[in-house]
Amino acid sequence: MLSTCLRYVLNSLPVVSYVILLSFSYSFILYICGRVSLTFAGIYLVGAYATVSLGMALMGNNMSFAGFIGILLLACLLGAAMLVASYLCFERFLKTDVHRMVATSSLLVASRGLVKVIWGTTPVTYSAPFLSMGVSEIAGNIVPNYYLFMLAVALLLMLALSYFLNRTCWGMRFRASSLDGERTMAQACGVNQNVVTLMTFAIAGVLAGLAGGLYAPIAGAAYGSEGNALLLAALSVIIGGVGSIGGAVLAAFIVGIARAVAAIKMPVLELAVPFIIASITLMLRPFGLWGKEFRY
Amino acid sequence: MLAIENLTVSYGTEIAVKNVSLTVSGEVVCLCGRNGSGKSTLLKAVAGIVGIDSGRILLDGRDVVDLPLHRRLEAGIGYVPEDRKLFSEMTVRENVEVARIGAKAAGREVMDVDQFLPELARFYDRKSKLLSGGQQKMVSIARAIVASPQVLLFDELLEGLAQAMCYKICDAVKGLKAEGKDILCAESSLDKASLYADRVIWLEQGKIVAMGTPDEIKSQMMEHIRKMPADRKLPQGEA
Amino acid sequence: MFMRKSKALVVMLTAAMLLVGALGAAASGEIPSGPIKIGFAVPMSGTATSLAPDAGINAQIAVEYINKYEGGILGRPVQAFIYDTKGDPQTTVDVFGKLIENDGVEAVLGCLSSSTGLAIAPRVENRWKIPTLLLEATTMQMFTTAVPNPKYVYRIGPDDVMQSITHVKAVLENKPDLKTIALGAPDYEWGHDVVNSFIKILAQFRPDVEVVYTFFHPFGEASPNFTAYITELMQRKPDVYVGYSWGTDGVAWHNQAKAMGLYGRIPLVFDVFAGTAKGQLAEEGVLAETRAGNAMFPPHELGYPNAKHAPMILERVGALPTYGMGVHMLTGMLYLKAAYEKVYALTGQYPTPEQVATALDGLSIIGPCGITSMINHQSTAPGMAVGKMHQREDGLWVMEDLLIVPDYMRFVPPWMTVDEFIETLGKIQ
Amino acid sequence: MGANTRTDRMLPSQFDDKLIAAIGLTLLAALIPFFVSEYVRTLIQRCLLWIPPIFGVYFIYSLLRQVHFAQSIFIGLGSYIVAFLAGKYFLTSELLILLPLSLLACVVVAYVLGIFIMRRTGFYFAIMGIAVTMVFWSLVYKMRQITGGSDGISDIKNPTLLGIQLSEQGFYYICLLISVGLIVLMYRILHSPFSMQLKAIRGDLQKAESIGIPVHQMRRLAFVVAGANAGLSGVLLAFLYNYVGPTSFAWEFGAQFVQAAIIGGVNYFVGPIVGAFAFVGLEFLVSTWFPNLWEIVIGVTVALVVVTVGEEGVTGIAKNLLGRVFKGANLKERTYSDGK
Repeated sequence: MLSTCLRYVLNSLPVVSYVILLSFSYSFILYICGRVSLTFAGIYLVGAYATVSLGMALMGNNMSFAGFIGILLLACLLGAAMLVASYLCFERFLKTDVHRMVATSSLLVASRGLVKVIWGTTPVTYSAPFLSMGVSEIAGNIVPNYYLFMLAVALLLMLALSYFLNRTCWGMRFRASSLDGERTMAQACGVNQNVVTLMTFAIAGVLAGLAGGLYAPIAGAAYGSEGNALLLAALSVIIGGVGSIGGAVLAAFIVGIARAVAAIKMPVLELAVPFIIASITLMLRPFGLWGKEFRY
Repeated sequence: MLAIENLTVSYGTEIAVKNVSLTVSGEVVCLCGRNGSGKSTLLKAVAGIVGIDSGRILLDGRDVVDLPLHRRLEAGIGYVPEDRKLFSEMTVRENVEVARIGAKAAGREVMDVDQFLPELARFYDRKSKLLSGGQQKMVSIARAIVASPQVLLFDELLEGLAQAMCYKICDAVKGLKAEGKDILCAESSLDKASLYADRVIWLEQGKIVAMGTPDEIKSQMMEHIRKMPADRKLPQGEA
Repeated sequence: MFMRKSKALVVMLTAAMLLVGALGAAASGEIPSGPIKIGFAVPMSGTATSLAPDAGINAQIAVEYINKYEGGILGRPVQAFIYDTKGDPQTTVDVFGKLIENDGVEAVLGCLSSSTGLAIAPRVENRWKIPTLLLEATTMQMFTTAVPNPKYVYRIGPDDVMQSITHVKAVLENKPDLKTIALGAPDYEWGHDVVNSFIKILAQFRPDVEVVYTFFHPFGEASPNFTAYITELMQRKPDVYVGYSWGTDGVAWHNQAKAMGLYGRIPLVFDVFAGTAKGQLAEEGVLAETRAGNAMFPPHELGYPNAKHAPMILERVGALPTYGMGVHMLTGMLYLKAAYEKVYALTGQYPTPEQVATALDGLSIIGPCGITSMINHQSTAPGMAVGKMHQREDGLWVMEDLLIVPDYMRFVPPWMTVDEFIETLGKIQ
Repeated sequence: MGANTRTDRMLPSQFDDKLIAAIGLTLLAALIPFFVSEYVRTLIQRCLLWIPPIFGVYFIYSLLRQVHFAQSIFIGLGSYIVAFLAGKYFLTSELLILLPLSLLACVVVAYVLGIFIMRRTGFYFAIMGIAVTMVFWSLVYKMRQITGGSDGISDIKNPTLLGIQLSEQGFYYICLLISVGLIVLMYRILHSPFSMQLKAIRGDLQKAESIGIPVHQMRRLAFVVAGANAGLSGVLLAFLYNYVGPTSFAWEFGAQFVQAAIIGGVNYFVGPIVGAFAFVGLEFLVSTWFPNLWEIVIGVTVALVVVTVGEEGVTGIAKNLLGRVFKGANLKERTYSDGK
């Protein structure tokens, strides 16, 4: 029994890790800057393709762990740079949320088109990091070590972010200018809002790029994967609560495990189950399981 | 010393502050007037929250008009808004820390807040949204003074506070004045202003109409206020 | 379905009449100058690209090939109009409209997913009356309920029953002593159909084999996690696993199954679409299908006809796709060319769309991978083949030990329903 | 056209120039099938049928400032009712039965869904719309025995009116009639006290509730109005293509109505009409002009339009360009003027 439960948890790990990163990427911008920005899904796509392309070009079959970490870091940097650029050149001119939603989703369409022009729509894959890490056996369940590695990276990053937000000077400034802070007062207290916004977008870019990079060896980089990433992230933000790190982790586990259980026990519901959970959450706890009430 | 010269502020076509000049130097000056007379706007303009149309704001002879909002504290302007505006999810200590860090980063010396607001020490680790109105006002003041700014702007300092709290806060203001700060306040009630202000400036439709000690203004203005029609509008084009 | 015998008669009669007509009017045959316009309505965006990776590029390659190596159609170069259907049935209808009414194409190739094919087929038959070659759209509904008596609609690609027979045969050949089997497919209509017919046909040959697990994973979800299915599959310990995941699903399935050791633990794995993507995707010794006589052999090295086509795809797309979009398109172009030339040879006149449509039925051509015929409005490969994947020293994955199931084993004869045909299968082995 | 005589009676006389423009456009639309090929007519018909659901989005946005992603539920509902009754389990293809029936179904479903969805606002409302849409989608997708799963239902008969089989031309006029009728109806609703009240409550729900306005009831009614529009379109779209698939229920489909509404321009009453033609017609044409690059072209163009003109949309651009032509016509229909 316990082993079966554990199996569901282990099965859900890859989804859990990438949803943690992606949903926090989305909710971080929403929370700190009060902006709906869907560009993160495009960054996810870029991260995935960058990892696969760099992996194939630089390493081929001679996989080295350090090299892979280096490629992931590059994907993160690329993601951060692109999201910041998107904000500077484009998103900051948008006035209302519905326009941000429409305009950034149009950018997603454009980024998908770009991917098609550059890589074509045949999926590409670079699975050496995933396959070379081997498997371990936990209570009779086989789990690829890469899944544990992914989860560790995601959780460590979340812990680091949590430390940054709650324990450091700059984190305090972020929280002061967040949605339940008061932006003008934060500025009147000497917080440079522009720097905070840019840093927020950069961090969100790192998270989204990393999510794509980490998931690419498992599922390949595929044209159109941004839509799915977008939905799962948005739903997890609803379930977990905007701006909450604990909520992002909790929601990712809920979504991941629910899907893993549904896949075996009730395949009919596998795709619908995150939506059902989100709907129920919205009805019972409108601000998410771990979220704070804030007017939006 | 804070000097305001020919300041004009408008919201779209609506002119809120018209050609106002005043100086504050080591004293507590209180702007009074009816609702909508432009006193809050004047403070916000000095704090940098609203942009100005024309005029100069001189802090010890240096024009601060072009400084962005987040540089004003560093330049020496502390602002306490009307409705407190605390960072509600953060503790009191963190609320004050934000400004303290800003001050340190700017190389300003940090003021000992407890000296002026000894009450504050009791709820340092509580979340600020759980405090009472008076306590929140204290935090808001602490946040403004921790960076030891030369000029302090208090908007509706005593609004909605119990009598005991009023006195505590007035003591704090007087303590600040003793430190040599320039204090500019806005208060809708002359009675409250007379609790702490050295000088009162009466604003009407964005213009200064009278200036003097609280008692002088009281006697001067009472008759005028009573006669004033309730819905007098600003004539178009008057500036 | 039941009209096939009479249709053959019609074809013969028409051919005879055309011949008579040709004798009468041989002198007036004029081939119009300028290029011949052919339309392609293929999904180039949206989730449907999972069905047809790089469909646009493959269409271009097919047209280039025809123009460069086959001399066009009746000497006229082919001008291709390649439009994006977005995989959406409604857009497909509009795209066909534009191709036929606005651009004036003489024939259309397209519709990869069954839904687009179903939306378009009745309109082609009733309104546009232009020879239309569906690429795949393998639903059994197509020639039973949607267009029960087709004239203009043809299909290139096998239907569920044809491919399932091949698959069952291949499994039995490679693992005669199997006791248990598991099947997995993407969760959409084709996946369900193909799994159902596999189980039905297997029961005819080997009623004792137990199906221990069937699952349908989400289809076309671009970042899928199949770990739950793989774990469950390995728990059930089947002798054979037959998997139909493809496109992005296939990539993720292969990576995850390999990492979790599925290929070592299950004695025989039949990854029908192994090797769909660029990069390392196939597994040594795993069975895979060559849909519609495909490029995986690799054909250009084995001396197959149209040998220059596969290298063109290798160069432009970077892989020899098992799911032979390009092969289908080239096959379609070759059928059209043959039909035009046949009518012209018979009549001496430039053919009308109706004549081309009639001529297509029963036509045999030398396709990219050998001789293939259009029987009952459906094109077949020279036998569908299943082989073992093997990576050569140069890195290219090829298929070995090909099992080719001949046509007579696979075709539903006109006098039988599908179910009746399946019932006979057990008897003819 | 019947619609015109009705508009005559329903619109007050001070809108004369608007009325003339409306009648002119309707006449133009009525004459178009004589001059264009069939596929252009089908495309125009599709644009016409997109207008009502976009109006639903526009309605919810301009009155409540909410983004309504759930229109595809009602499109799908209307379409599948047709698919079952006029296709799979053929009973009737009579428009006079199917239209009221699906209208009723949509009203009931919209009312029930509104109880849950309309309690939320902003970001939460938008996501809840998507979530509920996807639940519907997966139900339809998975009940493959009944709905045909991903293959959908293809054998839908052509519609009849009073028992008479409609020609394609005739069906075009039915679509035009219903589309124009719904536009006029929306105009009336947008200028009714009901809309004014909705506008009044959009600022602060709790305040409005505390002074006794049945806030949730009214918001639910707004949702029903939007849903009913989409349901009628769904019926006609199913007949137009003789095909219904689960993509009718997909959230991307619902999101397209939002995009079209925004591109059309939410400051103008004609915004949804312009949006429908710009989004469906232009997108189709662009995707055939640049089959490989259309995603980039469309994506960047839409993003730039939204950035540069914002709420004015394409209508705003067109108005500036054609300012002289329409001088005095006062097309502008501000339904709100506040900032965020």
